[in-house]
Amino acid sequence: MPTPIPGPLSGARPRCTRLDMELTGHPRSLSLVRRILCTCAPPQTLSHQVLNDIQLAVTEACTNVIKHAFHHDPTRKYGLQVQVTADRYLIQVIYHDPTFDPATIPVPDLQHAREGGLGVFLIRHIMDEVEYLVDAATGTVTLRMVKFLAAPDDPGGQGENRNPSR
Amino acid sequence: MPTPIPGPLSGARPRCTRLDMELTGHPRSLSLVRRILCTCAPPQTLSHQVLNDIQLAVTEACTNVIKHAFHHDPTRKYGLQVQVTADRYLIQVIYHDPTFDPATIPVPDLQHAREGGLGVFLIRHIMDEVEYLVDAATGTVTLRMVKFLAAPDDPGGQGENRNPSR
Amino acid sequence: MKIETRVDETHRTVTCSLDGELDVHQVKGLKSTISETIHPGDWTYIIDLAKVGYLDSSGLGMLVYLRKEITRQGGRLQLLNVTESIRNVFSLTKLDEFFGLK
Amino acid sequence: MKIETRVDETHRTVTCSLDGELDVHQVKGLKSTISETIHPGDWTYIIDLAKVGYLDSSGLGMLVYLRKEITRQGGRLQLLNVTESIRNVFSLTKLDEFFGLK
Ligand SMILES: Nc1ncnc2c1ncn2[C@@H]1O[C@H](COP(=O)(O)OP(=O)(O)O)[C@@H](O)[C@H]1O
Ligand SMILES: Nc1ncnc2c1ncn2[C@@H]1O[C@H](COP(=O)(O)OP(=O)(O)O)[C@@H](O)[C@H]1O
Repeated sequence: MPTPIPGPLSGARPRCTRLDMELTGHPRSLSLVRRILCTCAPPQTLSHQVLNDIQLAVTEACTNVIKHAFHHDPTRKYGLQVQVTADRYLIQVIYHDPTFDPATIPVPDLQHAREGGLGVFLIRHIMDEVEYLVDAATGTVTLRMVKFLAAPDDPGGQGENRNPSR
Repeated sequence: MPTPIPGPLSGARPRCTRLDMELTGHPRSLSLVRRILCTCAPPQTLSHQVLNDIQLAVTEACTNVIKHAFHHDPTRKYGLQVQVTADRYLIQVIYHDPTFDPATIPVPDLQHAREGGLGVFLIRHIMDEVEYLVDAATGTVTLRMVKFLAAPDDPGGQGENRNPSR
Repeated sequence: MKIETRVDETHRTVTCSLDGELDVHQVKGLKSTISETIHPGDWTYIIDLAKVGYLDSSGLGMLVYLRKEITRQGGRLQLLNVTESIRNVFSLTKLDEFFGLK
Repeated sequence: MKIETRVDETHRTVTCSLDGELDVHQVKGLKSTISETIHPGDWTYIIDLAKVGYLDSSGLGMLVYLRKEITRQGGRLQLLNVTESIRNVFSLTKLDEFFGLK
């Protein structure tokens, strides 16, 4: 029952084009992150649906940091970097986790409903580029995510990986 | 008719401890800046009144960039940096203005009500340290503002420069 | 997160209306709050998502847990008012079928 | 910024209730909107700030302008419901006296 994708975001212009912030691991920070992503959006090229998707992917990424890397310690801190241009939304989540090996993240079996294991799947599905960069020397992990945005005059979808059924 | 200063901000913990962002010169960005300052506040040591004051000082600073340095060109960009520790709120506003000379900013005559000229006065009154750093070679101006925060167990005012009449 | 629960003894239905954003922060408390309302037997639980503006894998995980738990106790779970922006999360994860949304 | 204007011909008062944040962004449009309601003669203009959560030097500048303009045309300006958080801005700039707030 797909309804039409809503039009571009209202609000005259992009307001924040580059952002680099340090957040505490309190899960309260997640709604803040979503609010901030709204303010970084280039309205001409971003539909509500794509912004929703990006908010989802980034929340999943930060949730994983809080759960798996910080083990719910709200005093630990992670970095969030956003860079927005007319055609690209780049987000990096940066944190310390010397034991992390991205190769071990399992692919979920969608045939059976389970209570977990869907976060990374959603990130990979939504974003056009997803990369975990691990600096073994320092234990710093950078999760780099890119979403390509359609040009304002491109009548087609939003980004390469756009699921046409939505 | 002073009413009591409200208690510390609700919300369990500081969420954002360091922030570095680039904003467009559209005046719409000002309310965003105020929202973001709330999220950077260390709640244990910051009363609503002090947060209000900081929001006011920073808005005045950004308004001046938009008006005097950018001449209302909404496509120009400026930087905002915030760093919060338990005892200190540091804000830097960074922009390009090769002609700016902070020594020329006049001190307002408060005896006569005028329609302008109060922004820098408010900044200086509210913040404990205010400095314009001008890099003549590049034309980069950094307005550096610091507000000292009272320790959580300090029953006295908020910051050194606290006006006792408030 | 606001939660409003109405119990209709006659029709054996429990309706939970949620208002807020279903992320890991909100799910924590909510899961046990809703779990406490589960009665054994042939009850229908309706979770009204009309005012849920955001739902992610943490929220999905909670709904999967509740559905399994309610089924185990002999009841059934229905989702009400799944808006377009959160419907997306169900279809991406193929959970729309599990929850009878298509 | 929302603005609601009520004109009472009998008592010759115009009440403007503002709702929003009075910074340079909002002041731009607001100044001319309110200016247009100024009638020459012995009118009282009441600006209700109950719902103004933020006011800075741009907002102050607009109020100073309006007070001067209204006085010039033979009327008077009164501020209503100056909340504590914005009262601060008036006292810092010594404009509380100008606006009859103390
Ligand atoms: N940032 C991370 N640090 C460490 N482990 C992670 C991280 N992100 C994901 N993982 C691992 O990948 C698994 C799958 O993650 P995800 O798909 O988000 O599901 P969930 O968090 O519900 O388990 C996790 O259970 C965890 O073992
Ligand atoms: N960032 C800036 N760049 C250039 N000039 C500035 C800047 N900030 C302040 N000024 C100068 O200082 C004066 C006083 O500023 P301010 O106290 O904020 O009042 P106003 O902006 O209402 O004139 C301005 O009129 C302007 O000439």
